[in-house]
Amino acid sequence: MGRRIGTFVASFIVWCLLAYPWSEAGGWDWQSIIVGLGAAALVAVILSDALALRPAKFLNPVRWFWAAVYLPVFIYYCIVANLHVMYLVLHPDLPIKPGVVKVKTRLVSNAARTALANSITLTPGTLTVDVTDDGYLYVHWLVVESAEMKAATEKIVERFEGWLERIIE
Amino acid sequence: MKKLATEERDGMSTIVRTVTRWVSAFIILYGLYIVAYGHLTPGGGFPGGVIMAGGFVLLMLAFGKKRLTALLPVARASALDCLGALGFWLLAVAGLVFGGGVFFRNFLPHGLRLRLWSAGIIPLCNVAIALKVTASLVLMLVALSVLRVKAGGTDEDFVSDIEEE
Amino acid sequence: MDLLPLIVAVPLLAGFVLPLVPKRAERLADGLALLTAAVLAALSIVALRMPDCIYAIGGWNPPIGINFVLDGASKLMLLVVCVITFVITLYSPAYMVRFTGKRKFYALFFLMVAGMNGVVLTGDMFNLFVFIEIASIASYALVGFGCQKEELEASFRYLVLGSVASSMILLGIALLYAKMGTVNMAHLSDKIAAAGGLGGAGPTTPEGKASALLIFATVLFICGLGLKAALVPFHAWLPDAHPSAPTPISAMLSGLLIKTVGVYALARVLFSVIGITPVVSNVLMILGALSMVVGVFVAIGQWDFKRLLAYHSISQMGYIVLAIGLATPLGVVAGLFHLVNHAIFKPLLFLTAGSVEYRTGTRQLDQMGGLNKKMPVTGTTSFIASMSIAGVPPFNGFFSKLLIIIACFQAGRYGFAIAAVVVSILTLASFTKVQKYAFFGPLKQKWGRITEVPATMAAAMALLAVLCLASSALMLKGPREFLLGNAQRSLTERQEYVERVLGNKHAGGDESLKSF
Amino acid sequence: MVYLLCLVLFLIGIYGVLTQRNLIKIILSLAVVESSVSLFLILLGYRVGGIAPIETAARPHESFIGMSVDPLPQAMVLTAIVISLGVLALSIAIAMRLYQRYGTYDVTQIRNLRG
Repeated sequence: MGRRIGTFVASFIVWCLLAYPWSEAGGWDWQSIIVGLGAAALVAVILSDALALRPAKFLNPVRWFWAAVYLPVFIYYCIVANLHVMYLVLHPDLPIKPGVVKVKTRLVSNAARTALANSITLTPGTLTVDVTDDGYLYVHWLVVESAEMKAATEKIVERFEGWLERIIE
Repeated sequence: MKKLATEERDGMSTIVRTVTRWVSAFIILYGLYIVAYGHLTPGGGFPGGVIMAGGFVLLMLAFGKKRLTALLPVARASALDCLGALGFWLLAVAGLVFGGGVFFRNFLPHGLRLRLWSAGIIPLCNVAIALKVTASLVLMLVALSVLRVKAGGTDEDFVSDIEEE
Repeated sequence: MDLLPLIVAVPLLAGFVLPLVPKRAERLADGLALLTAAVLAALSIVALRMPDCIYAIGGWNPPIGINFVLDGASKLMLLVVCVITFVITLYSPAYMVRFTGKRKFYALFFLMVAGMNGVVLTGDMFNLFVFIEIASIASYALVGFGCQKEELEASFRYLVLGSVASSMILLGIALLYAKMGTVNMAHLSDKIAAAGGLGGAGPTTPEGKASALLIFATVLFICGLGLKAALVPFHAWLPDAHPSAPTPISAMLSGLLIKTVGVYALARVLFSVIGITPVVSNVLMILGALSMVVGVFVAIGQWDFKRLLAYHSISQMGYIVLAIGLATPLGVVAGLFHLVNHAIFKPLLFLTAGSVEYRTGTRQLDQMGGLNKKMPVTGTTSFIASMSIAGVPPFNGFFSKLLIIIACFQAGRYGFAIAAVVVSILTLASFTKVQKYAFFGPLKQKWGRITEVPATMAAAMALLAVLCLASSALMLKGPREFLLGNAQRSLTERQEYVERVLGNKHAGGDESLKSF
Repeated sequence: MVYLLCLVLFLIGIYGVLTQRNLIKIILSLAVVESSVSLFLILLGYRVGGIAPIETAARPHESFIGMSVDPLPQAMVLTAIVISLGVLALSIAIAMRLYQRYGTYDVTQIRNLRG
């Protein structure tokens, strides 16, 4: 039931963003809101566990706080990685050493692993190729600094892992 | 990828599944929006229906066919398909009955310009078309993509999947 | 007036409702199908008695909205389509028991009928295309309905050629829209006439290229609709597709589909919209004569019963197109007469072939023999139909062929007239072979235990055989004037068509519509 | 000129239908033919610098009636696309069934019927 309510609420918010029922003709467009409630209910009925397996997590303000902190951190990593890739591209020798490394994550939930994989992919230079069910990630790395799993995990995974654990896990 | 093939489940990896779970609701919602606002903005029954069918097909690709048929059994999709067409037909004939004997007459009050409730029967037509398009596209893609065709196979391995009525 | 859209709406309803019938209740599906077909036949007879009129769908008047036009030609075609559909529906339930998914068969069947009725009624070029496609897609699926090797192959070939044809038709419509800025048939006709038509005989226009584009569009229509009608250079799909389909569908395809989406649409576009010129007329006649001759020559050598009939369809379509291509009043009357007759005897022949296949399981003529003794109704009706198609006097085929030959002589086309006579003799030879091998002669040992087909199938065949004789009455002046004469006038009198649809306010079209 | 390119596309599609041996490639050629016609039809309605014929609160329909692109071909193209979608789906289904029966997609080996 919690999942359904979560889906319903999220769908309704998205509907309001799509249809902006407050801007037409000055006031509130009640027709749109009523149809939106119906549509969100329909989506919630069709897809019971659409959004999150445990939507109650969304109600925890601590998680929101860490998410707000994580965003600038992630952007910082992203910019650093961008500059690094730029350096590699502009370097006359093109000092790249591409390869796929296997790393381990201690994150358990699917959502957290997905967020981790996406964070790794969004950072230039690293790209998640696959995730296995027992917590291993295959990452394509532009400059393989260490093919050994533990060292690679330190380099790639651990800078995100702690944050994501607090946010999603 | 080798790992994936040996796994005992159909569908794709964790990432695809999780992301699918995050977005599929919004895809279907967006389809509903396109249908509902079809008479005011670009869109309508067909594009909205295609988007919704896309949401269902994404579910099928990520989670496997069982998930989709649990959500929308083939027989029910087939019935919805007919019901959508029937609804459109009824709207057309309703013009004959209520609209002074003119087929497809827009007999409902037209409402205020640019509001959701306007344009008479056209939003209702859009809903009927969307139902038809969604159901038939889902059916079509289930039939085309999930069945495994064996060269020289018998009828049974082909038909068994779609004809579970 | 109010009943006109129902002629399209009722089969559509059947197409949507029949798949909803539970699988266990196939009897119910049969009953509903028969009921629908009966309602349609009744509607077509009611439509016959209505005055000529137009029907604006949704209340939008002609140049803007889609409209249905009921005139002589559409009345005639509606009558033919709906009555023959009823008879074939009567035949279907017993025949189709050996296929699975009878409800789906009916659904597709009635979608096809809806498409054909729409083609006959519509007064809008794009709508014409849509209805052609509805009928065609349903027929592609129906040809492959059995899902055996040959059926699928025929269906695929038919689908590929059919969709290329559809694309050509759509391209032609797009060209007309590009030049004239409208897709309403009457409005188009009016504008084309004002622009000088195909030959450029009228007042010269500022746009000198009008006729070049128009010629291109006409060629596209002749190719596209000729492909749908299986005229000879474009006939390759027909001998595969028609025999492969289940028998009721063979009968529908040969008897009705190639006529409505092929010949009728071609005649409507060329006569009512573009306007016929001597060149187009010659092209039609040559295509017709070619189909006539090639069809019958290939047919003679066939041993597969249904395949032989399919080649004869090409040949008989040739007669119809030849006669209509004459573009003289008598020619068009003769062509329409032959069209009606062919729509009666060709389904009958296919149904008898299906009955033979139903009991013996073979379509090869040389394996049959003496079936008259075991299947008297099938044998007799088949004999009547064979004599009709071969043009033997008391039956309807004789009169229409006679009219065609007279019309050819009257127009001074002696060569075509002689060809028609020769083809008729060859047809007789071919059907003598059919009768001799299949129904006469000694009964073969292995057919000792077969019996006559179920009563409904026999009834359908008997009904068509009666129609074969009854339609000879169209030769009499009264019925001929009522059915064929009106139809001919509504096709050839282009100005009347325009005035009927646009009212008297035409003359160049509205300025507001020219803005694009 | 652009219209001629549509015609070229049309002819390329026809060429593909006639010469290809693989069922799937024939179907793709068919799709090219259908798309070329749709493209032609949609180009007919285009006008240079035209705006979308959509009415909003800020732009009532009176204000763009002479400057918008022609919406009629758009409606027709949408219908044509739906139709070609149906044809495409049906053709792929038939091709799958043919593969099941014959074990090949090569038309030269699918030749039980005499032409």
